[in-house]
Amino acid sequence: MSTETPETHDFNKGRSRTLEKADIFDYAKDPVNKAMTVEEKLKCFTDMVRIRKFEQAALQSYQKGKMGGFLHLYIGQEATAIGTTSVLGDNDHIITAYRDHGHALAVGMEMNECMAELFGKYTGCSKGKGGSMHYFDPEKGFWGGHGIVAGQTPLGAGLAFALKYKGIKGCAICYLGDGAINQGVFHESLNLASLWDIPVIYVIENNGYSMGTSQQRSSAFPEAGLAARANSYKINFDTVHGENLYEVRAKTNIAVQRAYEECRPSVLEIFTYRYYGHSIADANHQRYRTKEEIRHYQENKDPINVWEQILIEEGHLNVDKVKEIDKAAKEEAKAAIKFADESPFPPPQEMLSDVYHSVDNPGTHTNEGEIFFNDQLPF
Amino acid sequence: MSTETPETHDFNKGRSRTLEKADIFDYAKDPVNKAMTVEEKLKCFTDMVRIRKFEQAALQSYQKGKMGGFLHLYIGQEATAIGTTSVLGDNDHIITAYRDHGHALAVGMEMNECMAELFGKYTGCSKGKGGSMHYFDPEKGFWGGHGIVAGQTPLGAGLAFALKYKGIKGCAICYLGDGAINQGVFHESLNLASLWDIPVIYVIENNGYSMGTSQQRSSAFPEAGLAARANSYKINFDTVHGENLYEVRAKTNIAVQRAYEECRPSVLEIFTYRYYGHSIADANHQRYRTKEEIRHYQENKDPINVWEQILIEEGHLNVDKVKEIDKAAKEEAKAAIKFADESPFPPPQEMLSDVYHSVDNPGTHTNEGEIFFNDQLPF
Amino acid sequence: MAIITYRQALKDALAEEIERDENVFIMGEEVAQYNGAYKVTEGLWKRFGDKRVVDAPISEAGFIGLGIGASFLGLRPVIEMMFFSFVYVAWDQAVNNASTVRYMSGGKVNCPIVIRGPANGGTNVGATHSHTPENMIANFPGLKVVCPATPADVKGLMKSSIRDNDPVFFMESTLLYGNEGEVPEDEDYLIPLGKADIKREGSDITLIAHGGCVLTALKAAEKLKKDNNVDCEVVDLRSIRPLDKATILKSVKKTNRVLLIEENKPFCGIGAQISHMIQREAFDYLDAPVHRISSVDSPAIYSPPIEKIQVPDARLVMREVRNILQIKA
Amino acid sequence: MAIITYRQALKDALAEEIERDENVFIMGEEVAQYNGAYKVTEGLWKRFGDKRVVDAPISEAGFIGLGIGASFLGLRPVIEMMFFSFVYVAWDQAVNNASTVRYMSGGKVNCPIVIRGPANGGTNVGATHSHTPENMIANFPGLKVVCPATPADVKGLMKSSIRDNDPVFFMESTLLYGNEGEVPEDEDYLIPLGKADIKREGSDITLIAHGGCVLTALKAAEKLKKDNNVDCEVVDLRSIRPLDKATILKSVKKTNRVLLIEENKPFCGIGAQISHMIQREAFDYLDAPVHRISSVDSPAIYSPPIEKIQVPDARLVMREVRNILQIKA
Ligand SMILES: Cc1ncc(C[n+]2csc(CCOP(=O)(O)OP(=O)(O)O)c2C)c(N)n1
Ligand SMILES: Cc1ncc(C[n+]2csc(CCOP(=O)(O)OP(=O)(O)O)c2C)c(N)n1
Ligand SMILES: [Mg+2]
Ligand SMILES: [Mg+2]
Repeated sequence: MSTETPETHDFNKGRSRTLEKADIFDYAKDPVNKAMTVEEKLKCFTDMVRIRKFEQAALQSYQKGKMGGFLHLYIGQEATAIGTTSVLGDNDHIITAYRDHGHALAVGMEMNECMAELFGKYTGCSKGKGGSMHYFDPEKGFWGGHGIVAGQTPLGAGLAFALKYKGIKGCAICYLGDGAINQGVFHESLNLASLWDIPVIYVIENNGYSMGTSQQRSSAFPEAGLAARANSYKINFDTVHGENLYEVRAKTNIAVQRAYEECRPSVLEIFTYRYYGHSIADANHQRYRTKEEIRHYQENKDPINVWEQILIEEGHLNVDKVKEIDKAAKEEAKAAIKFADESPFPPPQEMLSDVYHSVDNPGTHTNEGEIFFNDQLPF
Repeated sequence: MSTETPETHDFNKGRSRTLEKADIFDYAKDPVNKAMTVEEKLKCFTDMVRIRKFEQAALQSYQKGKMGGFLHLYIGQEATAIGTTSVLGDNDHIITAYRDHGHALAVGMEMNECMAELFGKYTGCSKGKGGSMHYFDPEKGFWGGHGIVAGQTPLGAGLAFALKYKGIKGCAICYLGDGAINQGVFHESLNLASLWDIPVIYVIENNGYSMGTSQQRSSAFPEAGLAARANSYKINFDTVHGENLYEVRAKTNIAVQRAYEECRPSVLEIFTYRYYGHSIADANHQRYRTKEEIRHYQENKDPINVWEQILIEEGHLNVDKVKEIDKAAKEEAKAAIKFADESPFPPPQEMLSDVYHSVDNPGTHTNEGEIFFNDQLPF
Repeated sequence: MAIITYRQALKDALAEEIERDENVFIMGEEVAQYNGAYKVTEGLWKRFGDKRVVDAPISEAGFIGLGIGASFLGLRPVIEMMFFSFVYVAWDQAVNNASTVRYMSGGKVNCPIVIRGPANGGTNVGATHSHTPENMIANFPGLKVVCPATPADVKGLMKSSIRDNDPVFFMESTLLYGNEGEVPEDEDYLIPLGKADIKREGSDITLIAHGGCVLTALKAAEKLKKDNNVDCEVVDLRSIRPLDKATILKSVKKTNRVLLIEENKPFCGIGAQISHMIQREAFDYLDAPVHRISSVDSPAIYSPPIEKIQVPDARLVMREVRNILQIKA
Repeated sequence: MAIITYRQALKDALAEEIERDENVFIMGEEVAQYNGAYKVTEGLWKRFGDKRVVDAPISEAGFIGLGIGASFLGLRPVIEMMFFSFVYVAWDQAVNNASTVRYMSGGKVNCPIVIRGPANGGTNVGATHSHTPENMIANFPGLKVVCPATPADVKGLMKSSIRDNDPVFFMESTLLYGNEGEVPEDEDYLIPLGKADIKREGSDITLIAHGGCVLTALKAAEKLKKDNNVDCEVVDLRSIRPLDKATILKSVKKTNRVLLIEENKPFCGIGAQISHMIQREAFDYLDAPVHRISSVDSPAIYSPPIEKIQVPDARLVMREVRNILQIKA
């Protein structure tokens, strides 16, 4: 169960500095969790299952040659996306890196548009233009999906800056990986966020590795914890057991309230784990980590299992209900594959739309002249 | 005198967190200072005076229209360049930003070549190609003179990396300003330096302002001190009263020994002050700081005065000797102006040399074809 | 119409747009309390306060990225680069994020940001500070690039740029800031992006330039008229992307001879693109190959008298025009 | 001569130069223990150890800058960009520091660094990951740019690049890594930078390309021979800067017709520069304007079948050749 402190055989000794014992019952008693309805609790469960089934289906489709490029699976980390977004309100926004399917589904994007995007179809959330790494749904407060490591970190500060500028009580969560913290632009963003009191929350999803590199090999002073880099900027930070949805919610909520009430940034480091390789191309991920390590996480710290146990203990879930939810998610994913498969590819001319607002909305700009410089077109 | 703790009316309250009382007699007793010969002590004095006279002469020449572009004066900060470099050995290297005249003279570059560079002359240290911000003298271990704020910080790590790679016991000092610490690349450099045990010493010359911006307005958590950002990377750091040459030497020497013996980086924050504006273009520098503040530093914390007092108390210097040193430095600067004035400009064809090693050294590379793409040349 | 400087015209445009649209704000190093390194924003902080005129720490990647993110939610940041050379430390944010986000989101995200500042050599600040990256920026589909030469143009184009819903890189020149000219006072004085301006009509040869080189071309044209009775047509591109192909081709078809003048380094500079375009689309109208003057192909040299000739000057333009027209000097 | 892959040839070049010169080392993300994201460095860490094959954290500006600084003291770093697109986060270090330091020091400082990695689209990784910045890099005097297309070339050019005393940007393609070809085993097999290679002789038209587009051109040339009995000459530039102007002009003067093929985005792409140069220096030899094929002028699209035609393909090359030669398809 999830209550134990991280064992010494954890993948990353650097991060196993003593955390206070994570007591699920304590976090369950946190007001933000106590206020949860049964419906909400089940929705969290369902949504975590949906992420997993969506990605399992996507993986199968990839293996059948239905898509190209990268596919970075989120499986194992589901409680982070679901837990953090489940405490957000209508004026809050999120932005993340390329491992973005979980966040997309968490904010309510449909499996259909997400799967179609992977298939490169016109019905995809980005019309097939962005692909796996570049999902977007601004209407649901989801600003991508960004391929360059840490490239989203100042953008996240910018979203939060805009809220403050407009006098809107809200916040932006910007997710990044443990490897991303070594990019300079993240530090520039932290400095700006603190200096200017920007209501941004950086969530470091520490899954132990950046591709094949553990924190000890990429980050000086890993034993302090990665979130501790916030110290230099007088930003509040905390560490979170990512397998425990109650804990994720409780600690995210503290940061959200800090953003709302004090307009101050926060950094959360959420300990989590990815079961698959870095991406579909990372076939040899057992070179840098052991089977035992993977099994340890799957058996002891699986976010869906942990939440399932909690809800069973609380009497809101039983084995049959779990099966039902599983089955529904699987079918939803299957339907999404069918949808994606049957959708058309974008017409070739689509290559040249969505490049400029002024081109797509003639008459709304004072623009003339040539904007594209094709000597000839392939279509 | 320099022994007092920074007063509260210091320009920057953020940096006035309590420093231990700087006791000059303690630092005087530091082995590295006790080992100084009278000659060495006088040389430090003379060299500080030389920097000041050189720059005063340069300023006058600038006002007479003898040069163009920027001129960032170092006056007020002399003990940093002289103190830090005076403890270095033959295998050590330095690199700095655009405020580089002091460092250049400190490592032994001649006034003539330095002045000629300002005049854009062919006899300048960079043949008139670099200008004020871009002095170089690799033979003296001086690797520039860099115009982009913090751009030199990974280069400094690279110099030290090369020493370690080659098995040479040495270090590199990389100077940067208080404004430069907010550039991401500095943080990347700190992480690499610590992670890989690189013998680099970052010296933050904290003169209170980056152009017209104080630390409170540019750096989150200034009350922790800027050097404290080293904490995140488990790098040893210290703060230094920059007006006291003994203290600068003693604390630099600790960092140097750490580099030699442990191959570990250090960060030093040296409190100092520039008397002139940010550059020659910064005519309104009294908009962001008061006359009183400037006078306070000049009267109480002038590095040359402080050192003069010490040497007089130690019996190595007297008023006549000071006058003599002053006069010699003035004359040296005057001669440098004459030298610069009488030197030729580079011939126009020089525009195209020193771009590529392969062009300047035909036969040493396997290169063919066109490397320059001028449709026509102005000469 | 008032006679004001390029700097003043720019400032007026900024002030008017700040006044007009509460989403417009200016951000950059020393833009507020210091009044701007080149005084473009002088007085704006006093007038509009901290919210609309924001001093940023030296972290260009951070605050450009922040501006891009803020623009997603409808703000219209105008970011000052103290020198355009400094955009290189923020290159990924400026070109990769700003140019791709609309596309990768299938049109769901807009990025109405203006990044502005001087991009010129010739001021003896050395190689690190003298870059002219308009060619590189215009290489990115998704970005717009504007390079005004006169006070009137800088005003009308800045106002259009701020109101534009795409990312605009607005490239000025420290050497132009002090120049004076007539500028319309109309608060809706908008010059369309992508519209070139024929700054001088002529029939013997077309000189095409942008930014400071327009003035160099005009100076050479006057002198050529006087000395050689040559009538140069001077086309001021004003905007690099969009580009006014029609005006360029029309002029070339009239004069049948072209000299491109730019401060860009030659390899893949703006002139290369325009040269290709002209020979491709007006091949049969050309009486001579397209000629081109750029900065000398080396890093910017410091030495003041040498840098003077490293960038295009009127003398060189005249020499080259005579060369093309086969006139003995 | 052995038949090996492009990847293997590259690896052999790296291994031989590491062996030959103790100052050579490789640094980059996942290059050591992981064997390289694209397996170019596979086995090198095991063979040469931590000192010579260095895994770096994700901080490209930091470790490229570090490599540049280390090169000042005589080391010869070979820095891997996992994708060349990632050089944008290190742009100031890579282009500003590397290109200016020799000049600004009056020739006192050298920077013998190689920055290498794949720079290509066509692999469905989206706009952020598909940049081809060879044009921008070659814009900087002080830098060299090499773009090899074949296993033999990648070996000979990498060895020359590592031994070169100037900064070399060595741009590969993930789509070429698996291609096989004959490669000389000579440990001093050096191909000069700046020497183009005529990969196919022909008399009707000159196709000029670099990198992956060379293979596209060759494929189109074979098909055109078969279908239309057209003899295309295919010039593989191999190196962008230095550039083999003599070979280009010689071929153009022979065939009198040119088609440039590149994966660059069109505005100020490599083709623009070469087109300008050709019309400028061989104007009277041209029977038709210089034609050009580039990637379609939009950010790289993800959708696999659409991205396939966004980058130049043989079909389009054939269409354009027929168009130039006025052959009906
Ligand atoms: C600037 C940049 N450098 C390198 C990469 C290649 N890359 C993509 S993901 C990744 C690892 C990132 O690890 P982490 O931040 O821990 O996130 P995770 O993949 O574990 O979610 C790397 C090196 C990139 N996309 N961008
Ligand atoms: C990347 C970059 N941004 C901005 C500048 C312009 N600039 C030059 S010096 C300076 C202030 C730097 O202050 P600090 O680091 O404290 O050094 P100091 O001038 O006080 O020695 C600024 C903003 C620059 N040269 N490079
Ligand atoms: Mg990770
Ligand atoms: Mg300072």
